[in-house]
Formats: sequence, structure tokens, C-alpha cells
Amino acid sequence: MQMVTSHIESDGAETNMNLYEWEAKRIFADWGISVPQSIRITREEELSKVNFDFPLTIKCQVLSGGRGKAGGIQFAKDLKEAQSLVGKLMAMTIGGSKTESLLIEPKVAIKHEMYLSVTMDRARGCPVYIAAKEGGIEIESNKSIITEPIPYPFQPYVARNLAKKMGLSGALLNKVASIAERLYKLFDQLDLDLAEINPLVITQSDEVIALDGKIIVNDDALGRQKMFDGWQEKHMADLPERERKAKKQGLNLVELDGNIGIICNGAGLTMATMDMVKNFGGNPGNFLDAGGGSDQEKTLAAIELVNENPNVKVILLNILGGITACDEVAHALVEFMKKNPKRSMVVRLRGNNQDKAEKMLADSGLKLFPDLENAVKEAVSKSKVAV
Amino acid sequence: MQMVTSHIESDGAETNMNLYEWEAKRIFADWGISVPQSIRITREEELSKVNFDFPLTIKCQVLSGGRGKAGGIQFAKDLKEAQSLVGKLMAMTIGGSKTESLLIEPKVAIKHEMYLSVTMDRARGCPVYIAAKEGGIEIESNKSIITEPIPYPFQPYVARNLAKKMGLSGALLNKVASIAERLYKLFDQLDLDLAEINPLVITQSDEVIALDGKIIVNDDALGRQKMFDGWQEKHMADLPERERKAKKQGLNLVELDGNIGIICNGAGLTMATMDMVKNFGGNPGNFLDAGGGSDQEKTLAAIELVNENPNVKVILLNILGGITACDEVAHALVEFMKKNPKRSMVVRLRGNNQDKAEKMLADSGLKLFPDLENAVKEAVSKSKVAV
Amino acid sequence: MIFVNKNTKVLVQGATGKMGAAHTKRMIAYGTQVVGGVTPGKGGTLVPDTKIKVYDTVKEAKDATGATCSVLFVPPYLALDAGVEAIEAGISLLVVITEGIPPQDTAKLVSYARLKGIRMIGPNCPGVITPGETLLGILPGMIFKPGPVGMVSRSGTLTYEIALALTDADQGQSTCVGIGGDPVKGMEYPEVLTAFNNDNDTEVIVLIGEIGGNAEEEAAQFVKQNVNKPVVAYIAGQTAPPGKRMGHAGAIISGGKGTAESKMQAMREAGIEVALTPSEVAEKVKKLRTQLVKK
Amino acid sequence: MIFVNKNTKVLVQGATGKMGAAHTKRMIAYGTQVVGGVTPGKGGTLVPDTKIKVYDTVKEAKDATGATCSVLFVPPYLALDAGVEAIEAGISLLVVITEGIPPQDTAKLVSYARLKGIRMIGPNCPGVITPGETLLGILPGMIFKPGPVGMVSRSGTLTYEIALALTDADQGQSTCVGIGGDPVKGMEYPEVLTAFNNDNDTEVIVLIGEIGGNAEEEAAQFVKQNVNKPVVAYIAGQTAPPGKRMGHAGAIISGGKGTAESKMQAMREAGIEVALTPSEVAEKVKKLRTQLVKK
Repeated sequence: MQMVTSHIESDGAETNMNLYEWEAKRIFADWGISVPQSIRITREEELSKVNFDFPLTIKCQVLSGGRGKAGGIQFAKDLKEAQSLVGKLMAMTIGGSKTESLLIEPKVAIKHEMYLSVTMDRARGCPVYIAAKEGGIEIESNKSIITEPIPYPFQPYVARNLAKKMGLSGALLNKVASIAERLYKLFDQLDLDLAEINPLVITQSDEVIALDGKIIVNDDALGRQKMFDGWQEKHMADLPERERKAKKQGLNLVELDGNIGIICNGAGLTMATMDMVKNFGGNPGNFLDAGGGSDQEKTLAAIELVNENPNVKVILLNILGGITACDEVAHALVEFMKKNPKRSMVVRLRGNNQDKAEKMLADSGLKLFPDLENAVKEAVSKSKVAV
Repeated sequence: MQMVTSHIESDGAETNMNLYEWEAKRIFADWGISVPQSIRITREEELSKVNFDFPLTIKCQVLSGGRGKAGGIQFAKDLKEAQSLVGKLMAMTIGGSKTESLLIEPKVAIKHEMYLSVTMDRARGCPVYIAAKEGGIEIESNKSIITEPIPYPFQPYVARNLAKKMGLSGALLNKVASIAERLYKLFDQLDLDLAEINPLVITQSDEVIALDGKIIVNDDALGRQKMFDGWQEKHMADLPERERKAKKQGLNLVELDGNIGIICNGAGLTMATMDMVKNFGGNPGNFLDAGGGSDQEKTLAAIELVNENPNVKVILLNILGGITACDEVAHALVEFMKKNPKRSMVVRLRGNNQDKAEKMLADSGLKLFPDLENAVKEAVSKSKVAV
Repeated sequence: MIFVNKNTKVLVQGATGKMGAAHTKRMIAYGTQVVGGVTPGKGGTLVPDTKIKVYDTVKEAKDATGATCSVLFVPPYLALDAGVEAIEAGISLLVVITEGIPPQDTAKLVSYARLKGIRMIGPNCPGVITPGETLLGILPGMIFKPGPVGMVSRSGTLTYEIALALTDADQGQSTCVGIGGDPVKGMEYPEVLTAFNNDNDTEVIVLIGEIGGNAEEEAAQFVKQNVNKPVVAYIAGQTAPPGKRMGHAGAIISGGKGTAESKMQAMREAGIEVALTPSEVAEKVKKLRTQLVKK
Repeated sequence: MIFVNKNTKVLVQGATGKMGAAHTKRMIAYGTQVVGGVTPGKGGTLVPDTKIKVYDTVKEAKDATGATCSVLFVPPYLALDAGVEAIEAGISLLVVITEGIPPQDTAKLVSYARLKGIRMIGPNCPGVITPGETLLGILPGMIFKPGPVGMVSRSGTLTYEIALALTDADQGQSTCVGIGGDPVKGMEYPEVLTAFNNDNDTEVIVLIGEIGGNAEEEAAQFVKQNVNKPVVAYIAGQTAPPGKRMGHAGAIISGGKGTAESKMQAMREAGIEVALTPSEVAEKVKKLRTQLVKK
């Protein structure tokens, strides 16, 4: 049996809240989708809680993919073998993600593996089932893959149409349709970006169960999904420290390996500024979108975050004031420069209240660029000066 | 303050499951609609549980309307007064409905009374809000009454449009809209025929609360509304014994005061048969619709039920076999006549397997009428013969 | 004839259930072009005692057979789903026989049908028959015969009684539509009346109503304004007591409204002949047709 | 100009919130015919610092003012409800500025809009401006000027940057539509491209895209087949690392798909001029217009 760890990449997969397998399976069970019996442990002694038959499957609980290939899934034919595995597996870091715990299940006797997920289809503008009767291989390159858009309001026949399209029949068609119905309902009710069962297996006793599960919760919905209150912190454990900090402040930071810290308002403009820095021979040290309507406080927080990155030699602040007023940004700059008078900065300010901002910054020693290209060129040149 | 007991009559109000006020209010509270504090008691000693201020409102819990006018709602300014009322109220029977318990609440300081309900609009074919800004009077003759159809899928703006149409504004508009939103949701989720708040009051402290509530659950949905499992028996307490028995057997019996017991398959035909009996000078003793697809067992149960009614002198069985096969009916008849050879019966049988049925009944001594009018005339004439 | 004829291709949803299977056989015996059954998980089998193929989904069945109508025999709590499935698969006439569907589900199904402009008959109805051509539902075919009388009714067996009286009096029927006894339903009287009024095969219309609601009053108003063929009406429940539900969920006199008297009054005011017994319906139809011939 | 002009009557839903009020004032200052605000419970008041009446419901506001468009500034979890309210009240263009709407809600709102055939721009978008005529949303009006360049973009501030470059180069704009950065949205490129292609005031189209999804690839295909006006494209995120979400929920390179390179390639293959900087967009537009004059 080949364990499958690949999955459909959902939009925003890397920043929206990714759940551990054991959490996903608890949710599946709550919604009536069968999962194997299991216990979750972090220490060897807890193996005494195993109340099902050997052999066991022991799986590292990590947020990253590629677990199977990395050796994060092992089998134990008896207690002794299990004991010898616990410590090793708990110590593993897979794809930058530390093992949080181990999920222990009886090794399931598999007759057949399938794939089933619900995600949002950006092209169609609605949720979509993605499924394959033949699972067990890399799903993105799977030729038997089929999709079925899910209209609103939902009725269960859509799940039956899916099962039919998968090529199923008889009792199996009804079982898979029932699981697909539940999977959509939890996807919808819990505001998920992805609800994935891979593999969905038919056991030797003809049950259909979710052998592995992946759930990604949409961040924008966390304010109304009370069951996930307090979960976010824990699920950001694998993020670099400053990116985590940014997220908590509502800023969008992606750290890169260059030395020009880039702060803009608006994602498109931030990317465009990065692109220009690169085109003019510079090297972006980060992407930081301070958001469309960022005020003084948020702008200051953004500058300070980038300032903390030791690789950054020069900060390029590019604000085109639409919602963001230039004077709010100027306030933040004045405050920051008071504390960090030696920080090398290039500031491009244009738009709403540009005059006010210019006046406020007149004594700061900062040269203001109304034109983006000139600002970028200046930042690139400053980044190349030896400190 | 005038207590209001009238309500919108919903289709099937008298046979679908009508809840007690205290049950309706618990459901309202579960769905986030404010109701007064309360305790429910059946004995004087339980008054010690009152943990709110006097004066109290003490209300008989009955399934019928007209409670206020009948004296089933009383006020008590102190414990002594309350004690003297409990026994009296518990002994009351209102509109044929025995007092099941007493609901005790603090007497609410009312600023204004309104009316709000959700029911099914048969003409529009969808649920509808019925509301009035000025409640406190007989709602069916209320001129300020407005309606607002509820499209599917529901969005809360419909409740705001209702509140606006009621003439509300400011915070009150939002409060009533929020209650209306919850009321629709519980109406939909619990498969109700009626969810009614009468009166919906604005208190002196500007809260909006449900002071009285009426809920009718649709019988057809009881199989999927697990929260009502086992409730039906208790809520049929006010039905005459044989009607209750019929309901449990899936038969529809309405007892009348004549002496011709009428059993047909299909509601329309049963009514038409009743009408003909009356037109030809007879007097129907009951309406019993055995249903379109009734088999031997059900037909027998139907005949036996009517046979139990001491007022019935002759039973008129009118079966036009479409779904119902005549031979199934004949089986039931043979069985019944064995036990009750002297029962005066007129049988009209026509339709599917009529030949078979005729053969089976050849020896029974029963005369079979293929024509309805002749059968009715025979039954009327038999009903006038002195026993 | 309206809505259906001998070329109508019909699917039966729930064809493998006890009732669905029995009536599929009866429909086939009558001559109905039943081209497929639908039962999820039973695809590939045959409807018991027939040569009719069963499909797992309506989409598959429709693609394979070109059916345009579907008759629903599925259990009440599955009817909404099955009905929407048929509508979304492109069925243009839905006949819902199922009894006991919770009204919330019916209302949702009706909203889908209206949105897509689909004809939906029922629920809790006997179906529709064009005598000598086709039968969709559970009406007993043998009591009908072809002719010029259009019938529309909220009732089941009462309709059969009146059809029998008509047939016995040699007044055959163009089409008979049982719209069903539930308060919320897909098709109301006006849609059927309009179709009969435009139908060359229909000379006289028989409208069968019962107590409860005000559909008959509205139908009377509609006839007055839009129907130029003669109409004979029969209203059941003239002797029903108020406040009691008479079998049908819709048959109740509420707060003094929905009485047979009010309905008969409205009918008479609209120029409709009101009969008091099934046999009187046949007599009046016969008389009206004689008058038509004279004109 | 497309979609909106100086005669367009506009409602603002959420006009009494901080952002809604600020931008209502700015829209009025630009010349937009804002005819009413909508905030439940605030009916009868005025939008702060304006003479614009606030209504409790869209229905009331529409009946009173004859508005045909609505701009949404309501909080994210209320946007679905507010959007459907506008659609059901008969609004024909919905501009959803709100950021952070859960995708499930957006998908439902989009399904309503499609069902009713309503134009919906956004969510998470800057809105639409027809320079010199009207402004619906949060775009900074002062950087635009009237002219023959039609702009359509998934981005906000980047659009302003490019508008600025165009304006600085004396290449004014017919209309600029910001379709928003979320993966699920009401209006996609083709709808805007079609409108520009049919618009007499538009000579050249500027299409601004970014990494993530395949909307730009599809737009390129659409341009090739359906657009006969010259198009200049700019794609942001040429140096973005894979697997990281760049601000917008939609801006992520997933599994090697959605790269700027793939998009630029598709554009070039469709005969679209691809610019690498905002100022290059302006240069290319200028050059193309000179060529058009020569023809």
C-alpha cells in the first residue's frame, strides 16, 4: 500500500488555517463521516491507552505535506515495535513543521483507495467536488480525476451525480454520495477553504472510511466560527516569527532573502514594487502589504516589523494614498525616525493629503519621492552601499 | 392590559401538534428570542421555587384558545394570593382542554404590544410573516396587520423589510427584525405550521420579549424532528378517545353526532359521501378516511373503530378502488363479519379487483352496491329503522 | 388534451419501491411510455416485473432516454431532493404523487419549479391522465374514457367517482389533472383552467374542489375573467364541521373561512354550474354539451 | 464609458460606518449622484457631514430615489445579506467594496447575482470610476482624467499607480473597473472586456493582473477571440515566491500554476502588449494610440 500525502492545493493554502489530521478526523466524525478508531499520544507511556488490535499505524501530526515520503508514517506489529517508534517520530520535523503529536490507529485492511474533496472553484465562482475513483497516487496528476460544481442551495442529488461520475454503482454509490453530502455540509458550515479525504478507502469489510483528512479553515471566517476560537495561534507554529507577528497585527508579511525591505499599501502595488526592485537590480528582503486603509498605528507597526529583520539594509516605503491618507503615514514615519534616526529609508508618498505629509516630514531629513521609479532606483542604490 | 388569546388559524391547526405555551417559550429561548423568567408548577408547594419579584402572572397551560376570557390567567400580588390561586387554576378545563400545569412569571411592565408570526401561505405557496405594530386585540380582525412573503433561501433583510412595513424604526426596528429572523429559522428548522408570538411586547425598559407563544408542529415532519420524539401522545390528550386511537393507526377520524358511520378511501370522497348522506336525509356519525392506499389491516382497523361508536346504527363503507384493491377490502370485511355477524352494513365496492371481491363476499350475506347513490339511500333507510 | 399525450416519455423516480413498482406496471399496462426508473444504487437493474431500466440518477436517465416528465414515488423526506434533481436535470413536467411531504420541503420544491419555469403537479396527488393516450400517476385508468370533458381536482378518489359518473353517462374526458390535496402545491387551478381553455379537444371543464383555503374562490374569479368554456363545479365538504381537518392537510374550515357554501356561492357568481352530487355533475355536463351543439 | 456615468443614481449601503461615511463624502465631492444611504435602524438620519438621507432598507431607498446602483461598505459577515437585499430590491449594479467576506458567502451572493442577471463588481475591490462623470467606490478620483483608455484590474493601489502613469502621460481613461482581488468574485475580466470592446469612448484597453488562478490566461484567450481593440497588460508578482499568499486571498502561486510568467506568455500569444512597469504601460498605450490614428 502506498500512502498518499499529496493534496489539492487550495487558494491561500499556506496562510489560511491548516488543521492537523487528528483535528480534521474529529470534525469528520462529528459530521457522521466514518474514520478509523484512534488514540493520540505524545509520550511512549501513553501507548497503554491503545484499545484496538495490532498492527498499528503511527502517524506524525504535522501541518506540512510530504509526510509519508519523509518517513512520518510507520507501522508497528507489536507493542515493543511501537514503543521504539514513538520517540523517533515525535522528534521529527517534516517540511519545516514540527511533529505535534502522534495519531495511532489500527492498520486498516484496504480493498480500494479513492479521493474526495470539496474546495472553492475560482473559475466557476462556486464550491466544487473533486474526486477520483482511483486514489492512491499523486492526485494533481491523476487522470481519473473528475469535478462537479456544487450549486446553491445544496441538495444531496449533487453528491449522487458526483458518485455516478466517479463510476460507482450499487451500495457503494450511496455510501460515497452520503459521505460527499456530509463533506460539503461541513465545508459550508465551517467556512473551509478545503475539506479533503485522501485516501477515502473501501475496507475489506466494505465500509467506506476516511483514512486521512485535511482541512483548511478560511481565516476571514474565524470571527464567526466559534469552534475555532483560540486555534489560530497554535496552527501558526510553523510560520517564521516575524510573519506570525505580522499576521496577528493584520499585516501581510512574506520574508524573502534580499536586503531591501518593502512596505506598500495594497497587495498588487507591493508585488509591483518588488518586481521593479528586482528589475532595477535590487533584491527584495520582504513583501509587506500594510493594507488599503492602513492608519498611523498600522503603518508604524509595519515599519517596525521590517526594521527588525537584520538582513534589511534599506526600507522602501511606497504609499499611494487612496484610502490611506499620506499624513497618517507621515505621522508614523516621524515617530519611527525619532527612535531610529539612522535607519536608511526611501519614502515614496503620493495621493490624499500629500501636501500635509510633505510639510510634516520637511525637517525629518527624509527625501520624499513622488515618483515610484526614482524611489526604487534610490533604494536599490542604497542597498548596494557598504555599511 | 388586555391579554390576547386569539391567534392566526393555521391549516390543520386542530390536528397537527399544538404545543403548550411553556414549551413554545423554551423553544423561543433556545433560539435566542427573549421570554420572561418563569417557573412551571402543578402544586401549591412548588411556589417556593419562585425566585423573581411579585406581582406574578399565573397562567393555565392548556392547548385550547380563549384562555384569557375563561379566567385562565390570573395575577397575584403576594405569596398568599398566589397560593389561593394554584388549586383553582389547576382544576380548570378551558375549551375542553384540561390544565396541564401553571406557568408563573413576573408580571411584565408593558409599554406596547405587537403581534408577530410565521405560517405557511397556501395562496403564495411559501412561508409568510404576519405582523402588526398594534397588537393586543383580536388579531384576525386587526386592521394594522401586514404580511411579508419569505423567499427561499432566506436572508435576514426580509425580516428588516417586515419590521419596516410594521412602521418600526431605530433600535426597535433592528430588535424586532432580529426576533423575526430567529422566528423564521425555528419555523423552518423545526417544520412548524405556526410559530406565533402574541403579544410581542416592548417592556418599560425597552426590551422586546415574547410574552405568549404558540407553536404548531406539522405532523408529517415528526419522523424527522427528533426533539419531538414521544411528544405526540401527550399533546393529543384533549382529543376524543377514538379520534386519538385513529390517529395512532394513521386513520383520519372525525366524530359527528349522527348515526351513520362512514368509511371511505380518500378525503374528498369521504366528504362527498357525508354530503350525500345528509342530502338524502341521513345523519353522518363520523368522517373516516382510511387513506388512498389502505390494505386489509388498515381497513379492518377502520371498520372496528367505527363499530365501537355506540351512536352508529349502520356502517356505510364506500370504496372506489384505485390504489386500494377491492379484494383487500373484502378480506377485511369477511374477517369483521365473522366477529360481528349482526352489524348493519352497507357496502359499495367498485374498482380494481372488484370481481375477486364480489366472489369472496358472495356467501357473507352482504349486499354489494356498485353505485354510490343507491348505497347511500340504503344506508339512510337502514339508519331510520328502529332496532 | 393538455400537458401529456401518447408521445410523452416518462421517468419514474422511486420505481423500485413497493408503490412505485406497482404503479409503473399499471402505467405501462395503460400504454404510458415509461422509459426509465430512477433509484440511487439500483442503476443497471430492471423495475420488478417489467423491462424498464433503472438508473442511479435522473441526469443519467434523461440523457439515456430523452424523457421530459418525471413521476415521483419517493418517500416524503426524500421528495425535495428528488424533485430538485429532476428539475435541474431538465425535466419539464414533474408529477409528485408522494403524500406526507413536510410543507417546508414542498414550499422549497415549488420555489425551484417556479424559478426554472417547470410544471409541477402535486404533491399528494393522483397524477394526470389523458384517457386512451397516457397515464402519469395512480389514477385507475379503466374508469376514464376519451372525450371532450377537461377535469381538474384537488381530490383523488372523489375525482374517480365523478369520472365514473361521466364515463357512465358517456361523457368522456380530454385530460384529468389531480392537483393534490396539500395546502402548498405546484400547480393551482388557474394554470390547468388556462390549458383547458386553450385546448381544442376540451369542450366543457369540470372543477372539483373541497373545503379549506380559498383556491376555489380564486378559481371562480379566474374563470369569470379568463375562461370562455362552460364549467361545472362540485365542492366536497358541504356538511363538514368547522375547525376539523377532514383528511387532507388542506381540508379544514378555519375561522369561518373556506366553507363549501362560500365556494359554491363564488362559483355561481362566476357563472359556473354547481352540482351537488357526482351524478349531477354528469347530468349538467351532458346538458351543457347539448346546448353547445345547438349554438 | 461603461457601466456608470454622471446620470447613475447610487445608494451606499453601510453609509453611516466610518469608511462608508468617509467615502460617501468623497464620492459626492467627485460629482457622483449619491441619492441615499442604507443602514438598518438609522433611517431618517443623514449620512454624517452630508445632506444624503439614510434609509432602513434598500427597498425603501430605491422606491424613494430611483437608484439603480448600490455600493456596499457593510461589514464582511453582513455583506451577503445586504447584497441579496439590494439584488431583490431591483438594483442592477452592485459594487462590493467590503474586504474579508468569507468565500462561502461570496459564492452565494454571486449565485444570486447570476440568477437575477445583475452586474456585481467585487468584493474586495476599489470600485469603478468614469473619470469626470462618476465614481463608485474608493478609488482616488484626482489621479484619473477623462480619455480613451479602458482599465480593468484585480488590484487596488496598483491600478492607481498605473492610472497615475497614464494620466501623467496624458492618456486619460474612459472607465476604470477594479474587479477585486478575491478568488471568487462577481465580475471577471471577460464581462469588462466585452463592454470596453463595445464602447465607443474606449480606444485602448489596459488589463492589470496578478499571480494566482488562471483568470489572466482565460482573459488572454477571450481577447484573442472576442476583442478587436488593442490591449496592454501588466502582471504583478513576477518575482513572487511560490506557495506564499501575497496579500490578496487570490494571489498565490499554487503547485507551479498561476505564475506571472505563464500569464505574460498567454497574453503575448494572444497579441497583447505586455508591460513590465507602470510607466511602460503608459508608453505602450501612447504608442498604440499613435498607430491607431495612422490607420
